[in-house]
Amino acid sequence: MIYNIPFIAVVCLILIGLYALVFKRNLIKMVIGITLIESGVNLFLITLGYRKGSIAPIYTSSPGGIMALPIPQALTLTSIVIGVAVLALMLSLVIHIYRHYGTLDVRKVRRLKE
Amino acid sequence: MFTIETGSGFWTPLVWVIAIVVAFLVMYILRMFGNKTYKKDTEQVKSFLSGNPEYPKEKMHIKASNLYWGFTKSMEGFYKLLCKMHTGNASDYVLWFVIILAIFLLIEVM
Amino acid sequence: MSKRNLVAAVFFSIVAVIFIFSALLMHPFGVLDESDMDDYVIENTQEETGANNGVTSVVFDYRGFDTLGEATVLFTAVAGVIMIFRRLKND
Amino acid sequence: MTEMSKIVRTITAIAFPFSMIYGLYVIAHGHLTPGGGFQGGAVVASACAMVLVAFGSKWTLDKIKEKRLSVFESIGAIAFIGLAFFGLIFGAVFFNNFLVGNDYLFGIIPVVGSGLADINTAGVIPLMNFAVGLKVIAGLFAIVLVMAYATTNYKEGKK
Amino acid sequence: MNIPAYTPALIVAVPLLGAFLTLLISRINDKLRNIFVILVLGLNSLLVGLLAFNIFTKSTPDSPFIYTYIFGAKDVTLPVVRILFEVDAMSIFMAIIASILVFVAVIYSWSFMKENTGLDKYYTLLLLLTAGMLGMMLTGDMFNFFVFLEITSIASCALIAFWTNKAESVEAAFKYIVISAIGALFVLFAIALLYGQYDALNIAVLSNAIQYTFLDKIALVLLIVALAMKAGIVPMHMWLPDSYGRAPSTVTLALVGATLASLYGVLRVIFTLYGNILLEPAKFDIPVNMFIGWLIIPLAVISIIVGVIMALRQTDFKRLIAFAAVAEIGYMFLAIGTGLAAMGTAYGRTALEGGIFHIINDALDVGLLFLVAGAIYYATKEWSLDEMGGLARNMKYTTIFFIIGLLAVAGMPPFNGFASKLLIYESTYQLNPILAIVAILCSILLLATFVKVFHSAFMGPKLPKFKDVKEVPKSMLFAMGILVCIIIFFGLFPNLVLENIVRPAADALLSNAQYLSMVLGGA
Repeated sequence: MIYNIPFIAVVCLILIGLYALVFKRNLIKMVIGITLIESGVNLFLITLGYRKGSIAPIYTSSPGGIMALPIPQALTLTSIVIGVAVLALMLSLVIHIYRHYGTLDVRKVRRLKE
Repeated sequence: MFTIETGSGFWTPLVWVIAIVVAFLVMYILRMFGNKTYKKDTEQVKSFLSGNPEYPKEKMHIKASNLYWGFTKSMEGFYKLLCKMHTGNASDYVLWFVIILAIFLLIEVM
Repeated sequence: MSKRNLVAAVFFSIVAVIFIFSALLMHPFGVLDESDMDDYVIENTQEETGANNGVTSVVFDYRGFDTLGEATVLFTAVAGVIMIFRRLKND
Repeated sequence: MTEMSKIVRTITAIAFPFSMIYGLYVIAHGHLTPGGGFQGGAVVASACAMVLVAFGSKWTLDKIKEKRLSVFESIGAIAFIGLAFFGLIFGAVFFNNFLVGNDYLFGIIPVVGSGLADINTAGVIPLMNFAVGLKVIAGLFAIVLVMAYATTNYKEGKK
Repeated sequence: MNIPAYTPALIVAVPLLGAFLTLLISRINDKLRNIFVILVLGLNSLLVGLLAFNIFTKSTPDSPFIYTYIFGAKDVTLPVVRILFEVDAMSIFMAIIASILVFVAVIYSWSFMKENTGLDKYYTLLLLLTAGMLGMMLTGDMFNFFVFLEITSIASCALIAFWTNKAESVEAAFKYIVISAIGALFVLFAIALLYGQYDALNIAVLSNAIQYTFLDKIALVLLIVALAMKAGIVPMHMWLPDSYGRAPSTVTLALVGATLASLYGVLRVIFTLYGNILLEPAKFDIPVNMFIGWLIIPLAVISIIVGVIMALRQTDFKRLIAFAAVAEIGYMFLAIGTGLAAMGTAYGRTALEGGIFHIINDALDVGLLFLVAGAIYYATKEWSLDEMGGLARNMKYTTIFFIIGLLAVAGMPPFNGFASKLLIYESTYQLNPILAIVAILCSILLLATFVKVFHSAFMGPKLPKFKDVKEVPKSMLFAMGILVCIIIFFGLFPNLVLENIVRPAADALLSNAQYLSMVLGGA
């Protein structure tokens, strides 16, 4: 039970992100919510790859011993770069929305409805 | 090549094509019985609205939003509900995702 | 609290409870159930790819196609951002 | 983005080469130490972003245009996918590490416990690291540059 | 006929390389760039066709043929570390749809997008979108699937915002990116849940190992809900009319492909990844397939109803078609749900076949309608139906194409939409008559909707402001003509298509055991 604290932290990060997306009205805060979910998922991948007492999976001058799993780290790397790409695109869209609408309130950015 | 067996029936486009051809033939035959005294660009062609002046052409065209007025009027309650649902608010979109996720998770877990 | 927020809070808490419950059911942190695939990588990274760094060997060799996709994502984002801020004809 | 004070600019000018070198080191030693093309590229790109913040977007855009960066990025991407195609040509499989096992270029297979000096290892991985590094530097810097320039222009237009 | 083993890799790599080169080539000449893009996509379509021919001829109902390709090594190692492409009849079926749609879109955009700036980026993103869609369809690795999902959504988001001077376009793009980022992140979360338990990412290996524990259930729900949201099922469909309605028509055509790729993801998750559980319910005390099937069916029925009813009151041409597309998605999900709930019976199989057949029909019909909407916009610079009228007098070919698309999408008999809808009606009737009745009624309402469009846009007197409207350029007519020819062909020879393309795809989905042995057997 106590060993599962990292997983609970992951779930909490994801839930905070979802909370920001559902309840917050500022577009920037929604973007932050998405990045929080993304950090949660990345942290989840990393925690999956940990073994008790392990070292980094690198053989250069390695002291020897069991190694942490390399694949989750590689997946996290990929996922981080994807997150950066999504973030860049979202922020540039937010800039454009501010130019057109003059506001960042999500309740006012809704010319497309019904 | 043409026929689909659906398990409890079948469907052949060929039959439909033949039916269309026959229908066109019938139409053509009926058209041949038409009035041969038709002349273009005479009084004959003008529409007669009980002596009232004819409206300009653009006004005679029924707009898209006025079509099916009766249908939309009779379904007004339903439409009100649907329009309320389509708020256009981005965080409502996420909320719908959360709702469906919650329902699915509840049913699946139980 | 508006009606919308009330509904949102109810469903949000359902999701939250189920997620936290599933986090408790995960295997204990640091004690793995299975690690065949990763052990294979750790054992063979030096002979098969010649790289000392296990993570890099996964990124560029074992799962190199993912990295191509990742590079493509970045490329897409750059193209998209430059396109969004491009100069339009009328201004 | 407008120019910052002289203190910031001076410190940036001093710190910029060091962070640049560090990033290039991370790229070059990607197959030996933690890091690689993406991480090193991100370090170099943030060094460039630091210059952008300190000297303003106009000054930076005079030095380098985003079109040129975009070309560099294309070249990096083509180099990366080209290495994958070389794997198809020389090793019969897409993404094959065809350089591993030869004795001259990046082909040496290291032994356990070898040190930092074994840079001549790992086959195509270092080359891919360079390609990805070039791509990431150009890409991230282009994003930051374009966004900074677009926001400055807008403000000035409104005044 | 034998093709090189690396064809699946080339199918994804060629558009990628083309995209990277397009930016360089467009610095030379604009016309050269257009020709280059068309050549790249033509080559790609050729490769897809060759691979499809190979797979469809080699697979028999008992043993579907699966084409595997390993990246980076010659043989599969156990445990499977490397990324595998696993191309079966279903994947290549979807790849055919995607390549047809994008090819048509590129030919159409030659004249349609001519007056815009930033076309080099536009073509680059279109090629990247193609690569993303094809990658999603061909890959056999869950994480790779996620990466291509992200490529698809980022590229399509940037393309939706192509007309940045219009506020609505940017707004639609923002909504789309929020929705797709969340969908993709939850997909990744589910993948991580599976990875944490079984230490595998390959679909076949995971499918072999899955025990249907509590965490597996959560992962299944996350995958289905996230991918169904990206496929646009009600009530998570609201992003779809926004983004379809405000993107350029060519982009909308590609977006239809991207949406269907997410639908393919749902199919793959249900029938292959969880195939061990859902296809063989006898193993468990609870009939899991009934559970999932009856979870999907209500949403599908709501999709059909809401899509059609909302389409009826729209006055924006493309938004109307987008709501009709929501209804069509509902038909597909209805077929999938029926096939799942009635697993093992003859009509469950018929439902699945009808659903798969409907995927290609929907892509062609809805795509054609979007192109017609684009043609009208090109000629009149007008989206709103209220402002249109009497266009049939000026645009004869477009009118004929629209009539064909209208009849096809509403499921009128001589065209292709009817054949697949008939399969869906008959099979759902055997599951529950109410479902079939709702489906038929909504199909009639769909016809009424498009008759409204036909009346208000094409019929009526010639409006003075459209006096100078001319027929659209030949390249646009040619692009629409391709789709019309395929629609008429599918309508006249439904059985040919059903026997040769659709049935192998359904076989490939349903024979999970063979999938595993074909992929892992060589190891």
